[in-house]
Amino acid sequence: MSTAETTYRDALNAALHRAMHAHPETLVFGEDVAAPGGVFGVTRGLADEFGDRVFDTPISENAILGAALGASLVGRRPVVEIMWADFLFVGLDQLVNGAANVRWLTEGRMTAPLTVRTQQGALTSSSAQHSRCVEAMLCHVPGLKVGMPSNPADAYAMLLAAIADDDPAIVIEHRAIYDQRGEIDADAPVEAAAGARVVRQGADVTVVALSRMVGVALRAAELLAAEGIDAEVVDPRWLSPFDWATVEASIAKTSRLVVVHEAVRTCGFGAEVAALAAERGFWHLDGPVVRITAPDCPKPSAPSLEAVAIPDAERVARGVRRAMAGSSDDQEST
Amino acid sequence: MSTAETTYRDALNAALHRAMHAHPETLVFGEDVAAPGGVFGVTRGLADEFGDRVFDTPISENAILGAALGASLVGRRPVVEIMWADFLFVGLDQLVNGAANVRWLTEGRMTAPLTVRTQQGALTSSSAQHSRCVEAMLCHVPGLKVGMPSNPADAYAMLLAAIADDDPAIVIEHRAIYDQRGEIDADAPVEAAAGARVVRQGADVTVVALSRMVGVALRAAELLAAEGIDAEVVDPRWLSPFDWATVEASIAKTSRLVVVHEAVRTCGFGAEVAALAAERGFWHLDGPVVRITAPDCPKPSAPSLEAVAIPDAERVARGVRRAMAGSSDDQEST
Amino acid sequence: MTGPETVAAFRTMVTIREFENHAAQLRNRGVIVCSLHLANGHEAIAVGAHAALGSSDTVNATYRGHHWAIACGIPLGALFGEFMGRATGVNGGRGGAGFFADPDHRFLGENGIVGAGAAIGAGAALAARYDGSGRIALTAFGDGALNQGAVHEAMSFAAILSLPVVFVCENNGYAEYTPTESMFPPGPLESRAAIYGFPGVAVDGGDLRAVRETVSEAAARARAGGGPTLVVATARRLAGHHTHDAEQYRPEGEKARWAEESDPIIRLRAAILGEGLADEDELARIEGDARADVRAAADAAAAQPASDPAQLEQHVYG
Amino acid sequence: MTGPETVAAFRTMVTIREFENHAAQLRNRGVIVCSLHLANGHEAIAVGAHAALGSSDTVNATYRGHHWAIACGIPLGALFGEFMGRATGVNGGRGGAGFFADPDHRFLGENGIVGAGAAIGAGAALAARYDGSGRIALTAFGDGALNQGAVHEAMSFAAILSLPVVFVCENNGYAEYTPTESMFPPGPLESRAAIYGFPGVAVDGGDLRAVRETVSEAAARARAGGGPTLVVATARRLAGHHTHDAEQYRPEGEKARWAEESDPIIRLRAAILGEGLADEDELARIEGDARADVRAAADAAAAQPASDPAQLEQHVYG
Ligand SMILES: Cc1ncc(C[n+]2csc(CCOP(=O)(O)OP(=O)(O)O)c2C)c(N)n1
Ligand SMILES: Cc1ncc(C[n+]2csc(CCOP(=O)(O)OP(=O)(O)O)c2C)c(N)n1
Ligand SMILES: [Mg+2]
Ligand SMILES: [Mg+2]
Repeated sequence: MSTAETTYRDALNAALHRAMHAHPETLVFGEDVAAPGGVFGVTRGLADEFGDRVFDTPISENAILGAALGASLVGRRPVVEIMWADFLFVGLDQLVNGAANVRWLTEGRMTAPLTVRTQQGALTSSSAQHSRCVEAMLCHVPGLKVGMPSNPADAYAMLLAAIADDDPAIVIEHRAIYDQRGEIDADAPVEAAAGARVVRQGADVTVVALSRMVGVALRAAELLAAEGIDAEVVDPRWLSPFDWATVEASIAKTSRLVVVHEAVRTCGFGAEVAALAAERGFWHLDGPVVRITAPDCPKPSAPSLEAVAIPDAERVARGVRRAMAGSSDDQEST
Repeated sequence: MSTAETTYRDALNAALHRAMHAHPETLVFGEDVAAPGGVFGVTRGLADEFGDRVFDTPISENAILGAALGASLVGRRPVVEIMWADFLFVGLDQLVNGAANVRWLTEGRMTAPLTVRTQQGALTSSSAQHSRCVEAMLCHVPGLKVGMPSNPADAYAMLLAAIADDDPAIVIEHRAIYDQRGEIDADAPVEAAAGARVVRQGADVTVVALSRMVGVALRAAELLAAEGIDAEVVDPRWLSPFDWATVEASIAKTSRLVVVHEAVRTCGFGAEVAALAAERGFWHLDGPVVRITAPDCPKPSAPSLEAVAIPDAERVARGVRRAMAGSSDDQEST
Repeated sequence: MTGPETVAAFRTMVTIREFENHAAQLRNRGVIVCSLHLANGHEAIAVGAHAALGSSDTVNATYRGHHWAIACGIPLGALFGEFMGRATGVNGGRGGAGFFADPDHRFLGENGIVGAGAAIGAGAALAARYDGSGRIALTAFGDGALNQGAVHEAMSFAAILSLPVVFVCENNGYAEYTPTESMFPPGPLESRAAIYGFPGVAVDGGDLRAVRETVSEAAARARAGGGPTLVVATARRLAGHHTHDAEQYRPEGEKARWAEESDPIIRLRAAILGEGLADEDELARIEGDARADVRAAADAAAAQPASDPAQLEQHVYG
Repeated sequence: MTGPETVAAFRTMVTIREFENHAAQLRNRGVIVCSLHLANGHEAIAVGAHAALGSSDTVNATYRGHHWAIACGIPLGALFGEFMGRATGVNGGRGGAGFFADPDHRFLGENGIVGAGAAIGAGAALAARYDGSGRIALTAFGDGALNQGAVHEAMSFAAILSLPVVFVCENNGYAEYTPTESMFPPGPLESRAAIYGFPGVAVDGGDLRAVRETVSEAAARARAGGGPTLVVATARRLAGHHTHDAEQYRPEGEKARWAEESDPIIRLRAAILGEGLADEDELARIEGDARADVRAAADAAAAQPASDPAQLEQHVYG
């Protein structure tokens, strides 16, 4: 096992390098991904190493996604970058009405082994058109796989898994953690594109947190530990398909559930987790589920607004306390 | 009060006529809406009566939505048709990144009083690219209002409300009930674009059903009545903003909740209803929430497949029985 | 095209026409439930273009795609089965008449979203650059699709990357109920190719051999690294937009006049006889055979089991 | 343009430059946090175009839109406040530098989605057809946006409806880190207008009066019912794509050379002096005043209260 400390950004880059070597059919394209190496530097060095398998495209997201789909149908394994998740909305058709249907439509005779890399979330005043969290919308499209790595090791392992997977997969990176450091295992076998992870064991309450919120939840867990509340933190990693079994096992133990995400509340992925709890987990629960999310409004630019829009450890801790108290009052939950 | 019996289609048409008269700033445009009167006949007669306020456009959904947005910013009240909800995905950007933000961004100094009419749902083998139910995705976008009329009276009242409303609103019609007949009140004052309705009183279980599923739920309630189960059926009508208070009042009475929709299960609007129940309604509930939905796969063409993909009264009734039994086993819930 | 090739193409065109007409009848009788977008009047485009392709080239098309599917060689029974919702349909009845694909015949699929297929075709062409196959991709769409942003993006993308793709625009004079000329400025549609920097050519889509010729040139250019071509093939839509179109928007008598003036099958028939490539008896036999094949395929498909509901949720993920 | 008008325009251009440079400094110092897409080198386009508009015409632009905002008359303090996240920002700090709107100055908004504004501008023009205002709409976007399907659709839509809109493409040689010429076939961008059937004209976007002239013609055509025009205004991007762009992709010395050769402010300054429209003293005073105004506006904005978090969820719905 060859582990190395690296950043989330470089972990993604290492995964791309490894995939390009492992699968000669892998292509990487998108806006500014070749010579510039991506506006966030994730694709650096690929063009030098892999030549015309890496190229820049016009500003044409529909064509990028559609061409990825077409190429994937005849033997390529495209990995395309949609620079910001917000820009998916000009080309989403190719994923929703196109890629997601291929395997099902053809009863498995065709597949669309493409990967979309994108990034989302709020960071330094990125504002309404550059920080939307789109995972729930994508999870409502059967046929797409959706992953959200929360740390360098997962960034590496999940991107590799997505590329190796024969279904269309979207890996949603978080811009605010590109510089986060951690160990990656560069020689580990490629994982399946599925599976949650319990990132902190705890007895009292289950906190399911997505993407950057995993770190926030872990900090909240520290605050709560000081008060004698022992939180278990679950990182779903893959939202679609979703590893409910791991969450259920956790709430079977803790009887309390808090879900944390940066997306707005209504119809966010937290709704699905809460719904599964209300259906399949109901008899485990000793009190209301609590959702800690961005409020139901666009993401703001002003730092004073952004600070309250994005859940932080204090807010998560308050939510957990509410869950422990069995309070149905969610006035403060966003 | 001047009531008249009419079809869902003609109720929509009557609402458009009334709105065009009431608001001279109303425009109607889209593909084949003028001379042909819409491919489903909803806009018939408008072009004759209102001349150049009704016109056909190129097959350009992004431009249709973007132009509606632009026109709405400077005094017009556009009502545009997106022929099938599936086609939103080529132009969704103008709603998500555009219209939804206007009022919030400008602190209410600007508004985008546009209405999008579209239709969705499965009917006679319409297949994967012509029957997707998109409401949950739209409800994840704060700033958009989303309504789903389930009968002619609501088709009339809700479309009028949407047009009169100064926020961008999407009225999602259901293609399978265009010919359904019912009374409309042609002179009633224009309602607010909000508010659920209890369409059947019942004591034992609350069934929240969307759009065409309201009729299905009512038929299920008849089946269940014969067994002594008294179901209350709630039609949310508007999903965004959502009238949780009406649902909560119902489950406070019944202690059981079933949600029914034609959209696929994962991250559907049923998840939001179930999540609200798990949060704010938890202490009312005596057993697991049950979701009855389309399965998590694309919509099929074959009649034999379509028949099982779309919930029917039997399936809803089974779901209600499961809810009454307090069963967490949802193997059959889709 | 040799004489035998021409006669074979005639047979395929007749088969397409018989197939479409029979499918429409079956829909009237309720044997087919899904909506049908018939290709009547478009036959020479698919058959002529396909004759210009090599055996590894790919095709993708729109919901109005049965002519392409048949030209690609998808068995009639698999198509009827698909339309009828049979387990033996080309996609097991999952997609229906407006959305199916068949990798065994290099048919990457119909697409029910106007304009979406163009980028998919460009992507197939992109793939060809890396596999040494010398393959090209042909992607077909309608006139109305030229106003869809996706088609613009696909053409621009293909141009910048000089992809081996042939864009075939089937200009049939209408987009649903809207006449083409009302949604485009005056002037030939193929001139749009200029802004992408690749050739745009017009062809009479009712003339089988002209289509084959034009697409051959475009395919040869693509294969030689010369990049995309836009071929605008004029067709006369000899049917409604779909099988439940009342066609009230059509000028009185237009369809009958078009059928008389420019039915591509009648034109090819006359040419074959005129050039002595086959005689009346042979053509009549071909027509009879084609009709019989179509009926036999439909009858056989109808006898197959319906798609199995127990399988509905299979194959969403691998 | 009269002499005084030209000098006034010079003042606006200098104000824009001072504004952008000062904003960049404030971002370096952390007073502004959001990302900034500076319009350095684009000043003559917005100022010249705006001078051609009437008082009820609307403008909308992209994230690179501060020059348009200032040309439209949005107060500098409201802009600085927006960038700094102040309650007194033009949108209360909600949108930041890349996404704000101001109905009081008929500025329908920046837009952070490449190409999305074109249809919005077309929509504003559509509205004008019904209100008897004689109003037109101007919508600005970059060169790279021409590859976005949305822009194609918007132009096609505007053409078919003959809408009173002027499409201004600010061709600054780059789309982010990608040179324009690598993403378009050879040939002038304005020739693309031909496929929509409306005029496409090129103008030196560094020449204030040429821009005004060209946009005046386009605006007059629009107002007279002649429909849209595509104006491609060449600019030199004298800054990075945004304020955190290392510009490694730029040829060595290009920016310095461009600044020397074709800074629109230097060019206008020289012309004003050469034509005797103002003297050196007057221009120096204008420059000093503009700088002082910018600083005063920034300082005043910085002293305002931050956007109130308690208000965050207000105004989502009416
Ligand atoms: C994105 C999208 N918008 C609208 C439609 C509805 N629609 C289906 S076919 C059609 C007309 C297409 O016309 P054209 O491209 O000329 O093809 P034709 O049907 O004539 O072959 C329209 C508008 C659609 N399927 N997809
Ligand atoms: C739909 C979309 N795709 C990509 C981006 C990312 N992006 C922001 S600016 C830009 C370059 C745009 O270039 P151009 O249109 O020439 O305008 P300029 O920045 O040069 O003024 C890109 C690709 C975006 N904002 N929106
Ligand atoms: Mg057509
Ligand atoms: Mg540019």
